[in-house]
Amino acid sequence: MSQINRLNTGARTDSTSRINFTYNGKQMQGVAGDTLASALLANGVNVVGRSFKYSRPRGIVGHGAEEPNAIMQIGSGAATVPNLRATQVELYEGLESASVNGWPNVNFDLMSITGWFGRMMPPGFYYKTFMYPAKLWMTYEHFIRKAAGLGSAPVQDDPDSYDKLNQHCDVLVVGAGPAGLVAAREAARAGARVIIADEQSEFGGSLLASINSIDGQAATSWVDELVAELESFSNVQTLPRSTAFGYYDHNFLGILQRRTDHLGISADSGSRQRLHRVRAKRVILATGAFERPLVFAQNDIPGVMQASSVSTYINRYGVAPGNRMILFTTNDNAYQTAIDWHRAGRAVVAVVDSRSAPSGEIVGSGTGNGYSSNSRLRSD
Amino acid sequence: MKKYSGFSLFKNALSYHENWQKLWRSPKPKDYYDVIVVGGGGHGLATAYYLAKVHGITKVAVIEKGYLGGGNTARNTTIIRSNYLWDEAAQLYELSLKLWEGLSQELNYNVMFSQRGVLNLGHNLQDMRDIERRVNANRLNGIDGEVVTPERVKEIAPLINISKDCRYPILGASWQPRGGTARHDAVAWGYARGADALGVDLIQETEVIGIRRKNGSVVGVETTQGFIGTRKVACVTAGNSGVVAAMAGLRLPVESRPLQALVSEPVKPCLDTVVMSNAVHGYISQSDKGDLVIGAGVDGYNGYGQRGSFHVIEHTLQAICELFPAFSRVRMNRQWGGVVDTCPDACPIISKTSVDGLYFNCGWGTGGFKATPGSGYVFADTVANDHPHPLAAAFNVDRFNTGALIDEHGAAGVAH
Amino acid sequence: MPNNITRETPLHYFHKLSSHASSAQSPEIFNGQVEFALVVKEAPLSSFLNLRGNGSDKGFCSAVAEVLGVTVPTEPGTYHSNKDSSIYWLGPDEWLLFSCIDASNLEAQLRKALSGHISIVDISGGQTLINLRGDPCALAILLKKSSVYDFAAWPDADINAGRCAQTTFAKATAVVTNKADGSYDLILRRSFADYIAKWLLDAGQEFGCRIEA
Amino acid sequence: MLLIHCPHCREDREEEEYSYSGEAHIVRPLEPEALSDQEWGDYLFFRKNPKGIHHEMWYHAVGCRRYFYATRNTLSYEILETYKVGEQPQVSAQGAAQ
Repeated sequence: MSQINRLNTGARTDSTSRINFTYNGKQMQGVAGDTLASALLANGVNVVGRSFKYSRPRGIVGHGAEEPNAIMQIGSGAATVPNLRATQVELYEGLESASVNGWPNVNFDLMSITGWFGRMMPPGFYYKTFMYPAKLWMTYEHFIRKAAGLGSAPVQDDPDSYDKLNQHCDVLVVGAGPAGLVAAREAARAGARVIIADEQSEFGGSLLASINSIDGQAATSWVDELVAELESFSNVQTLPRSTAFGYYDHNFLGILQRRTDHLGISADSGSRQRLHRVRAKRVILATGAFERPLVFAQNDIPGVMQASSVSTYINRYGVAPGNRMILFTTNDNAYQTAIDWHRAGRAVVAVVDSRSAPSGEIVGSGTGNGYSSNSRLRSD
Repeated sequence: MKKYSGFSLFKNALSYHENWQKLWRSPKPKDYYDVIVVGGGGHGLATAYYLAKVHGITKVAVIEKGYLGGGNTARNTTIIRSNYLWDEAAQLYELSLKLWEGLSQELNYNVMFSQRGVLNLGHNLQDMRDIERRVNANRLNGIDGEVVTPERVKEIAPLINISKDCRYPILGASWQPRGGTARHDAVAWGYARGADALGVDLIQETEVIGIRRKNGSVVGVETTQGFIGTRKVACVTAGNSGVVAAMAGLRLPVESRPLQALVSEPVKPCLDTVVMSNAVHGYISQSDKGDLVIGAGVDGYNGYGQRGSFHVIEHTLQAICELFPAFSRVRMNRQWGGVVDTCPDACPIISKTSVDGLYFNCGWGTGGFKATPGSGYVFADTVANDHPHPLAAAFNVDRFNTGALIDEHGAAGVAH
Repeated sequence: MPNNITRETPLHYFHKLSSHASSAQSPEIFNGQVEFALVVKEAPLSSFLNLRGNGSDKGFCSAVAEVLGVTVPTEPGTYHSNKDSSIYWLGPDEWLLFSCIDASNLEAQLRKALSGHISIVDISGGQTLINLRGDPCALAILLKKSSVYDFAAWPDADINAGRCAQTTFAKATAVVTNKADGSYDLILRRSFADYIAKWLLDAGQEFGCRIEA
Repeated sequence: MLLIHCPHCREDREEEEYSYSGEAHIVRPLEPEALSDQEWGDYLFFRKNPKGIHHEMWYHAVGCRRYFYATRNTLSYEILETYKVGEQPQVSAQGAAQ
C-alpha cells in the first residue's frame, strides 16, 4: 500500500526520510515526524478498531490524547504495550501495530453479529439477566469476560527498567503551547526555577499545526526561537514526551516522561520511562483545549473526524485524510479547516453551519474556493 | 416489582426499552418512620431491605446525602471472602458469603457475584505460620480454605512470579475457592430495588444534620428537608460515622482514613482470581470489563479527602509489579480514594449505643463491601429487636471498654 | 583486644570489586568501558559520636569547641568542621560528631570537659561516611533519584561550614551534607551501606559510576 | 502528599519523612490504676475524629526524630500551623488566631 494521502507540505515531517512499519501484519511506510495515526491515514487506512459491545467499525477521529478509537497493541513479545493511542505513538523504524479488537480481523468482524441483537442489550442489560439457573453464572461470566478488554497485557517479564526523580521547582508549567511557553520564559527570566512539561514529542502545542504568524514570524519558527531561549537557561528543565497525570495535595504533581518509547528499542542504559515527582511552589496549567465532538446519528463511523484534527494532519504531518469533505460546525474555527483542505488540493463539498448567519472574518475568506459558507444538506 | 428475566429483556426491546419500571421511587419524606436508616450505601440499603423482608418493618426511610451507593460501595475493590481468624469475625463474614451465594436470585438482580477464589500470599515463614493457623481456624468454623504451594499459586494465577530470587518470594498462600468479587453498583441497586418494592422510602440528596433526643432517647432526625420523627435511628455512614456520632454527643473508637484504589486500562483476561498480599500491601483482580483492579493500604493519617497520597499507590504498584512483573507495562487509568472508618482491632462495630434508639454499624475499615449482606442482616435484626443478633453481640461498642477486642489485623488484608 | 583482628569497613567488599573492575572481571557490576561521571569513596574507619546536650548552654558549647576545635552549630540543618572533625546538627539538642581522632580518646576528652545533663554515645561501629563527587549535573540527578529532599536549594558550602539534612535515601535514611568542593558526604548506617552502594551504582549507571578504594 | 513544616528543622519536608501519631493533647492519666474500665477504654480508644480542624501529633521519623503538633484541616488537608510539644495551638475549630 502506498501513501496515497501524503502531501508534500507537512511542516513537521520529512517526506524524504521513509520509515517502515507494520499494521495488522501489513507492511507500510510513513515518514520521519509521523505519528502512527498520521502514517495510517497517509496509507489510506479507514477502519482502525471495533467498538466494545456491538463491534461497530471505528476510524481515527482525533490527533492526540482525546482519540477514542485508534487504540493499538504496539510491539510484540515481552516489550509489547497494550492500548496505546495511534495518535500519540511516534513512528519508528520497524514499529509493529495491531488493532485490539476484531475477529478474524478488524475489517470483517464476526463479533459484529452482536449488533443484530443490539436492542436486546441496553445499558446494564447484564444486571437483568444471566441469573437463572444460578449455577450457570460462572459459565456466562466466562464468555462475558472473553468479550471484554482491549489489548493484551504482556505475559513475559518486562525487559526494561524505570526510574524516578524527586523534583522541586518554583514554577511548574504543564503544557508547552503558546501560553505555557511564554509563561515559562517569563518565569525563567525572573530567575525562578522552572520545569515545563508537555506530553508531545516537541514543544509548541497548537502552533505546530498552525500556518499563522506571530509577531510577523511563522508560528513554528517563533516556537523554535522560544524553545531555544528556554533551553539556554540553567534554571529551566524542559520535559518533552512528559505527561502530567496527577495533581495531589500541596502542589505535588506526578509527571511521566517517556524516554525511549519513540526509539522503539529497549534502553540498555538508563530507563525506558521516568517518573518525575514534582513539588512546585506555583503551578501553571496551560493544557490547551480539545475540540468537542458534535452529536449526530452515526457520528462514530469511519470517516468522521474533528475539524481541528483534519487541519493538524494537513499542516503538521502533511496528510490529507480523504478526498471530499463536508464540514459541520457551530463556530468559525472550522472555516480554517476548509481553507486548509482546499489548499491541500481537495474538494470541500459543503460547510454546514448551525448558525443562521455566520459572519466572522475567516468565514468570508473561504468563498471562491468552490463551496459556499452556509450550504444546507438535504435531510433525506 | 416487575421481574427481570431474558423474556422481560426481549419484551422491553420491542418497545425500545422505554417502558421499564423505575428501579425505585423518589418519595417525599413522611413525618414519621418506624426506623430511619442514615446512609444509603450497600450496608444501609441491605439493612432497610432485611428490616422489611425479615422483620416486616416496612415504614422505613433510608436517608442519603448524596446518591445511593455513591460512597464506599462504589469505591472499593469488591473482594469477597470469609477467611477471618477469630470465630466471631469468621462467622459473621461466612453468613455474608452464604447470603452472597444466593443474592442475585434473592434480589432478582444480577450482582455478578463471581466465585473465582481468593489467594492470600505468604512471603516468609511467619506469614506461612499465620496462614496455616488461619486456615485451620477457618476449617473448624466450616469455612472452606486450604494452604497451597507456590506451584499451585502459579497454576491459579499463571502470570505470578514465584521465583525465589526476589524481595518478597512467594512461599505459599491460603486459598478460599468460594471467595471472589461482585459488581459493586449492582449490589447497591439490587438492595435498593428490593427495599423499595417492600415499601421502604429511599430519600436521596438529603443530609441528616442533627439527631434530636428527648430524655436520652431518640425522637427524630433533622435533615436538609426538615425534621423527620422516629424512635429508631440506624447509622450506617462509613467514613463519616464519627461525624454522625458527634451529632448525638457520642464519641466512637473509630478514625477516618482515606483508602485508595486504582484500575488499569481494560486488557484481555489474564488474571482469573483475586490475589492479596499483606506483606507487600496490595491486592489485585481483573474485572469482567478487563480492568486490573488494584487496592492499597490506608493512608497514614486521619482524613476525609476522597483522594489520598501519591506515595501510597506508588508503593502498592511496586508491590504489584513485584508479584506480576509482566504488568509493569500495563498503564493505570484511574485512581481514587474512599474514606473508611477504622477500629483499633480491625473489626466492625454493630451495636446499640448509650442513647436509647440510636444504633451504629461502622468501623468496617478496609473490608466492608464483602460483609454487605451479612452486616445488613444482623444489623436489621439488632435494630428490630433492640437486642444484638447473636452474630453481632461480639461487635458491641462496649468491647473497647471491657477489653474483649477481636484482633483481626492479620486477616484484615491490609493494615488499618 | 587481640591484635590479629582485621577491621573492615562496611564497603570493603565493594573496594575489592572495584579494583577488579579495572580488569573488567565483573562487568555486570562495573561498566569498565565508560568514563566515570560519578565516584563514590568511603572514608574508612572514622569515629562517630552522638552528642546530646543543651545548645543554649554556653559552657556546653565552649567545652565541645575546645575538645574538637569546631564550634557547635545551633542553626538547624547546618554543620561546622575543620580538617579533622565535623559537627552536624541532628535535632534541637542532638549532634553527630565525625572525626578522624580515635573515638574512645575523643569520648574520654568530651566526658572530661562536659558536665550536667548530657549524653555521649560512641556509634562508630554502626556508621560509615561516603563521599559522592563528579559531574555536577550527574550528581544532581543522582541525588534527585535517591532522596525527596531538595539539595539544589542549598547555598554553596564554605570550607568549614555547610548544610546537612537527615532524610530519606533510596529506601534507607542518611545524613547528607554539602562540601566546599561541590561534592556531597553521606553518613549511613553500616547495615545499609551495602544496599546504598548497590543503589548508587545502579542509579549512576547511566553516567558511569564507580566505587573508589 | 503533604508538605509539612517541621518546627525543629524549620523546613518544609515531604510527608514520607514523617509518621502520624494521632490526636494531640490527650492527657495521660496520672494514676492509670485508679481509672474505671470505662475511663481507661475512653482514654485508649475513643477519639474526636473531626471533619475539619484537627490537632494532631506527628513524628519527624527520618529527620530530627522529634515529635511536634500540627493543626490540620482533615477535609482540605491544609496545614494551618505546626508547633512544638508544650506549646498551644493558635488556630482552633472555634476560631482562628485567638
